[in-house]
Amino acid sequence: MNVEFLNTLASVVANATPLVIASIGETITERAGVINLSLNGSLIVTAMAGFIAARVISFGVDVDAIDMIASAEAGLIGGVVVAMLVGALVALIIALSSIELRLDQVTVGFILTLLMADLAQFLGQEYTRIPGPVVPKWPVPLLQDLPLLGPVFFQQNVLVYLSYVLVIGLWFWLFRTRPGMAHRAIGERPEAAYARGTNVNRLRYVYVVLGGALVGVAGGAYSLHFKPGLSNPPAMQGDGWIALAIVIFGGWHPFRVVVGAWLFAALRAVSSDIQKNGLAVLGQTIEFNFVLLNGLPWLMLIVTLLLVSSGAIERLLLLLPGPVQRRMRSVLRSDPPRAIGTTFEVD
Amino acid sequence: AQDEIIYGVVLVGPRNDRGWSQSHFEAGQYVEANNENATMLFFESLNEADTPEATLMDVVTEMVDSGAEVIFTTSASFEQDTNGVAEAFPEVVFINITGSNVLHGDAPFNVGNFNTLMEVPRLLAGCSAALASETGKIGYLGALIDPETRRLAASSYLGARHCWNTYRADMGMDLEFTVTWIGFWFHIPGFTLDPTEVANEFFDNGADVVISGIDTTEAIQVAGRRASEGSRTFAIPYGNAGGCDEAPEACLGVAYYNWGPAYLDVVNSAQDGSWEQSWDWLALDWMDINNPDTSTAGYLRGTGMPEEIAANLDEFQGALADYMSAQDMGVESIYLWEGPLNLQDGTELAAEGEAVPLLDIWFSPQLLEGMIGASE
Amino acid sequence: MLLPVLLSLLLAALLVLAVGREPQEVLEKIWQGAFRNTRSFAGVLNFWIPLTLASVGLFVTFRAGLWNIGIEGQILAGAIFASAGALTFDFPPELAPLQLLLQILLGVLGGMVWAGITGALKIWLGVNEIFGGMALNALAGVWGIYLISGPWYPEGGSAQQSRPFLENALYPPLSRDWPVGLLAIVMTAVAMVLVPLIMARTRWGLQLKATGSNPRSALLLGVPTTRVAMSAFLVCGALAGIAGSYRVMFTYGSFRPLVAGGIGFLGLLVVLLSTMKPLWIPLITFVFSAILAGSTRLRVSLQLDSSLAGVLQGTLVLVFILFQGLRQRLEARRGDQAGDVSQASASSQSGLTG
Amino acid sequence: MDIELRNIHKRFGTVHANNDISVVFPAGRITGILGENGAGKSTLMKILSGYQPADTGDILVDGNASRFSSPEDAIQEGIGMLQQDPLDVGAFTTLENFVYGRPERVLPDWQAARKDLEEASAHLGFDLEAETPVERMSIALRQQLEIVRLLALGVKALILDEPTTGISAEQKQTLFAALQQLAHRDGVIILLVSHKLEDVITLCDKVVVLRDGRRIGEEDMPAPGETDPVTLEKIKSQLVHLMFGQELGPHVRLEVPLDKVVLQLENLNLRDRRLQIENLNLSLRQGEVVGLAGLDNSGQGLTMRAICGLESVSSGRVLLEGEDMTNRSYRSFLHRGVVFGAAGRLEEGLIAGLTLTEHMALVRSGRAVLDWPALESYTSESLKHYDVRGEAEDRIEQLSGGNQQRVLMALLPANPQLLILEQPTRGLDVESARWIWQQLLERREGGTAILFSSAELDELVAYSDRILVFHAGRVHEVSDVASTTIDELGYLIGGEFKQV
Ligand SMILES: Nc1ncnc2c1ncn2[C@@H]1O[C@H](COP(=O)(O)OP(=O)(O)OP(=O)(O)O)[C@@H](O)[C@H]1O
Ligand SMILES: Nc1ncnc2c1ncn2[C@@H]1O[C@H](COP(=O)(O)OP(=O)(O)OP(=O)(O)O)[C@@H](O)[C@H]1O
Ligand SMILES: [Mg+2]
Ligand SMILES: [Mg+2]
Repeated sequence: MNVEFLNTLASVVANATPLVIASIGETITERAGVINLSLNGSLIVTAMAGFIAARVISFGVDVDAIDMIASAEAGLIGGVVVAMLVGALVALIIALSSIELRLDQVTVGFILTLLMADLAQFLGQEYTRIPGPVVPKWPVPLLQDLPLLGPVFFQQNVLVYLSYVLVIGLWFWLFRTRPGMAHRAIGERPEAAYARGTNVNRLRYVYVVLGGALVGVAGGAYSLHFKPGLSNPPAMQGDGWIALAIVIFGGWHPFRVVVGAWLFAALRAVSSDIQKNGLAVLGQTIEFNFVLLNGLPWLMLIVTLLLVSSGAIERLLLLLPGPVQRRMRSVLRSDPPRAIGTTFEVD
Repeated sequence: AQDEIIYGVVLVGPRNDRGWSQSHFEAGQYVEANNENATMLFFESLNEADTPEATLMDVVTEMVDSGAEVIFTTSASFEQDTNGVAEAFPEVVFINITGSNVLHGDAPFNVGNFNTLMEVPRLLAGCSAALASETGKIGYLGALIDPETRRLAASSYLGARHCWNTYRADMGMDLEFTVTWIGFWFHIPGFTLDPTEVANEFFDNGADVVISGIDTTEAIQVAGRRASEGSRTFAIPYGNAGGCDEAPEACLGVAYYNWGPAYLDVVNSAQDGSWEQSWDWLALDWMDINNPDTSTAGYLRGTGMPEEIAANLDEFQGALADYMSAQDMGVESIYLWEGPLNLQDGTELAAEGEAVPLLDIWFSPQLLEGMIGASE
Repeated sequence: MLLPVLLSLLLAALLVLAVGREPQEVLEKIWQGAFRNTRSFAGVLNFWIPLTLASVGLFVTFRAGLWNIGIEGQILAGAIFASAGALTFDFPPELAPLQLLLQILLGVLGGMVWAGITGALKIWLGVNEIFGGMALNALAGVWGIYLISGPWYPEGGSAQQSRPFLENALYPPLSRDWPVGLLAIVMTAVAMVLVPLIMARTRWGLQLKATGSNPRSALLLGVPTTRVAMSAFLVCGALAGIAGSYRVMFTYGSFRPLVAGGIGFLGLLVVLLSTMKPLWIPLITFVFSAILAGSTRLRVSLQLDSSLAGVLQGTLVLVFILFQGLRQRLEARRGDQAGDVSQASASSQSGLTG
Repeated sequence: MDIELRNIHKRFGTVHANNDISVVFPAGRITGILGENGAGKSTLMKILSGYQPADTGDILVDGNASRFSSPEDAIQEGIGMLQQDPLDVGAFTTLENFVYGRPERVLPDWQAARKDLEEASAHLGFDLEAETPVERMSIALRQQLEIVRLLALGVKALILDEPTTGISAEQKQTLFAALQQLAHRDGVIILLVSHKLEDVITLCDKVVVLRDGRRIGEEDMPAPGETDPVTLEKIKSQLVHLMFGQELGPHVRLEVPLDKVVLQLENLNLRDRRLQIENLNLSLRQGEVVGLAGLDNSGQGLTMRAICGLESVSSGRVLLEGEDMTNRSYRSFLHRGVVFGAAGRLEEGLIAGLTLTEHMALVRSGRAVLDWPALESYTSESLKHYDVRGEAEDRIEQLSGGNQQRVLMALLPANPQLLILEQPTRGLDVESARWIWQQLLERREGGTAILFSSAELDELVAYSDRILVFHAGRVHEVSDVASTTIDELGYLIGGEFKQV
């Protein structure tokens, strides 16, 4: 396998990282029965907040400053923290309006999507297109030397590793721990959770805010590494919607979610590769109009959702042998959490 | 003791995009700095997406209302509208950059166009890319495809090819010059390719220099990030003299515009009523290509440029200047837009020894033979 | 009703102060920018027309319980189709009205096609309209960029717009001092009066409401729910198509890939703000248009970023919606209806899977 | 332990759901709670099990007063309730449901839990399979799981709200056996809320009757095994009298002459996610009433919906008066006077947010432009006729369940060809159920054919001319209902077709 190809794979994994983190955050939220539709806006506004915080900490408020007043690490950590807080704050608005005010989550989420995007541009204008601290690459000792796996997965930065941890962690949490059961239960059947002594609405606050905080991390990941700095229009514009779709494609299961995210990132890589080399089918290469190629990811988005709604993915279950079926059930199940989008009240 | 003059600058992008729009904004500031009687009005991000509620007509109306006598409409996307607006305000002088209506003769009398020989800084950019490259692979981050973008990409290629063959023969391999078009002048997320990802791909696939042909600075960002991670990657931003600032250590140089002097001429001549319609392909100052008061475009070397290549670059630049300035500086003179040149499909553009006429360059129908990438 | 408006105006004022500007100065500039003279007023109307058309269309889809986020794409598709007409036809002057009509119809068709696809995906294939819509918005944009860079590339020009349309391909302006398409105003006025009337008085309107509230029950009560949902999409698409045609056939006079410019999204906010009371829609759209168009002057003289207007509108709607919720909760508290544990009340057509 | 309720009061707005109720539940006894719809049974039980607080009044457990602010509290005190629709999580497996809610560590000890589950269910003669997802299990099994779970939490008083609806005779026996064992051997207090007099009589030691929120009587039941029909009838009528303050005359079947064939099914094959039905044949005549028996999700629902175009038919034909209507849309059936009534009222059938007039307008007006005044008065008329307690401009969700059911009746066309009704009397008390059937039988005399499903075996036996019994997609026809006992039917439902 040649090095260019490994590089490309590594880039796909890297480019997918913010999507993974954001979709995992949204998965946490939706598993608790709440939709945070504001993802697109949240990502943009948290990217803005994270970058400005990091920039100000490392370089001071002067936007023309070129020498640091504090270490890049300090700036980066501060940036991620601020991004998390902002993401959590936006999510809190949704939690409050849904739990306390019984407002439609989709409505509030949509308004926030637009508002946050504009807010980010408004507050960020002075800080666009200026350099700031960038999350450095950090190859994992030992693991980085693994053949194939090493270069692709373990010669990345901490954010990428964080995404691995989140995926596996969330899976373990949801399907192996007792509080994880409560987490799923409040999204599936809050009444049952309540009957078992779970404080449904308090937990919903917790998970909505937590999910929002992760969306914040994703936003920070963009402006502090993957699409460094701020720009107008924001470079991650639209990814929030893709992340939301990935959650559905992922059947609210962390493993399927991460696959979905990598799929999209790969597709983007492919569509610009096709522009250069055309698409090789059975020997002869087909040339594509390079502009139309940019539509590919969006077609893909529709197709993946079709796969889910047509139950195609779930049908895989039937093909599998019994014991495997039982193992794979939670992965291939595509039903949304039953109580998603609903409010829960006692008396 | 001249009377006050107000002039307007209409930008298609944000004034701090570190590229095209910023260079025009700074040109406006240059005028204010050099003509104490002149005051600037400006309007940024005038495009259907950022300001759906305003057309060029609305903005110009407001500017004229506030007393503007000269208005610079700084994008080819304003070319058509500028004509209409100019008819509505015959007493105001309009300059559309980089239109060619005046050339075609279908512009009102009060419209002027100008452009500059960005092709030359591009030759230098291409050359330094070739000189700095260790892998012999150079990526060109293209915008949308039209004659302007084709001729700029082609110039970069000519510069690169020349310097590669002249100074890097020892490498013993052919230069690989690949163009990827993102689909528009800047990144419209979801509608165009993402320049950040395209730049990453160039580097992933072995390129070590990426030349930017778009309004914004993703190329230098990515190069800088990778350099900070220890890999040997460079970029050459485009448009604005400050282009390197986002990652100086990874910046070979920047091919930039310096519209200030031209703006000043127009404002002054409008002030004393001596302005006349013209379509100018503004010259550079061959003696001092980076002179802010005399050269309308330049190539500023970046702190990231390995000094060992400087000598070769100087030599090439000198030879170029010798030809362009049409006066003998005692060095051989080189003009790369010169036969034998073939278009990408093999048809001949210029035969052995003959130079390509400026207008043929201006309306470049295709990329050149030897470049990898789509011509339309 | 009034309180939230006042509060968000206060927020707006604070925001303006925060960026070091005088609120009432800003207000003045906006007012002058919008109502200084007939031409500036025409500028307001030129934005009001497409915004109102889109909002009225969205009122219909909301009635049917649909989140037609795809409206941006529908406006753009309308613009593309209308432009196709404008770039092909060239009828003799005496037939100019016919050409205009044809182009508008093409616009309508374009909007309907795009809405139809979203609808088909939603209704027959179970792809939630929010995501289908988002994807189709982007696809329309990609298509637009393709057209100007390929088939509609203006010879010798720059690939950022089609060649300008000929005189007879444009909505005729009312007069030199009133640069606004009379025909378009008439169509908008008709739509904003007729649509609410139809909603309230006809069986179709009732069936829409029924389908929107509970499609399964509606079906059992004899409502042709799929037909009804689809019709909602198509009506909205048609209106969006007219809006798109106006953008290219009057505002810009040539095709540009981003002509939709977020008008559709703004329309969604408008309808949310109207709390489904259709008579408010044209008023809200008028205020929004005045603020936006007026802010052009603001930006020339005071250099405020274009996003400010967006921030203000967003805050306004958010605060308003939150207040609404608060009021309802308080009323509910007063008329104390204790709920029952075993019935968690659904507050939204849950789930985004379809 | 034993439990005493003292002067319990509970108001919902104007409704006085529980009015000064005092009652004692001694250990080791099975007590039945009877009462018509809205009598206050569920409310009382929810108060006792911590789902709702009482306005005033005391709950004494072993003599000392306790207040429950949540079901959890109640369980702490040893009181647990089994809701009619068991409160479990469908996406969970049996084991997960069992573990969730136990005082476990963050990482549960799955092995131990599994052992407990299996032992407990064996102890009560249940057969629960740890790994099956609950959403694939029948009501009966889910009840068993819930009972096992509650007992494992140390519950000493078990409340069951209408547990015998929708389970087979066999499952009912298992359940009752388990309950008796729990009460009489383990000394658990059992409270049984039910509308089914037979069940109450056979299982309970005593019965408490509520009416309009008051406790109006208490009856001791005969020892289990009492079979003398006369005594049983006597007790029944006493209870009915207590519940409704009046006797209900016995329901007499009147035979209507069956006329031409309306509906014909020719070896119909149906399939959905869960089960498939093969070669279903049926012909239904005008005025004929056919009941569909079976546990929930055994195929009745699928069949009824497929017959009127709401589910797709994979092969075979559906003939309406000889015309092939296979896989036509529901509306085309509707145009031919075939109307489907679903079990859930506000979920399927009525539209929360719409007024009664708007409902009527939907079904009655064939005109494109609506004449609201006319519709308004028309609606008021029919509301009177069906004595619905509600105004034409009320929104449907403001009406009580019983009245919503009446509105559904009012929406039906005057004389439909065929009525397909899913559990038309679900959750209604004997009296309201009677009223509904009057309405239906009137139409039947007008020649309407009726196809209905029900979880109440006695209802099926009482009103059907023929019964189709569904079990896991297999269908068994019972042609002479008159000579079929409820028990026989119960076994058929359980799948023992051989026994008959
Ligand atoms: N749930 C229902 N119960 C009883 N009758 C119904 C019901 N729904 C519809 N009907 C009757 O069945 C017929 C079909 O309904 P509907 O009015 O939608 O058909 P329609 O008037 O032909 O409408 P369209 O013109 O759209 O076909 C009407 O006569 C209506 O009164
Ligand atoms: N959460 C509530 N909000 C308002 N009213 C309620 C609520 N719960 C019960 N009620 C009213 O209190 C009265 C008693 O209701 P309850 O459910 O206890 O009756 P029930 O005996 O269980 O009837 P059924 O046999 O139908 O279950 C009814 O009039 C009911 O409408
Ligand atoms: Mg109809
Ligand atoms: Mg009850």
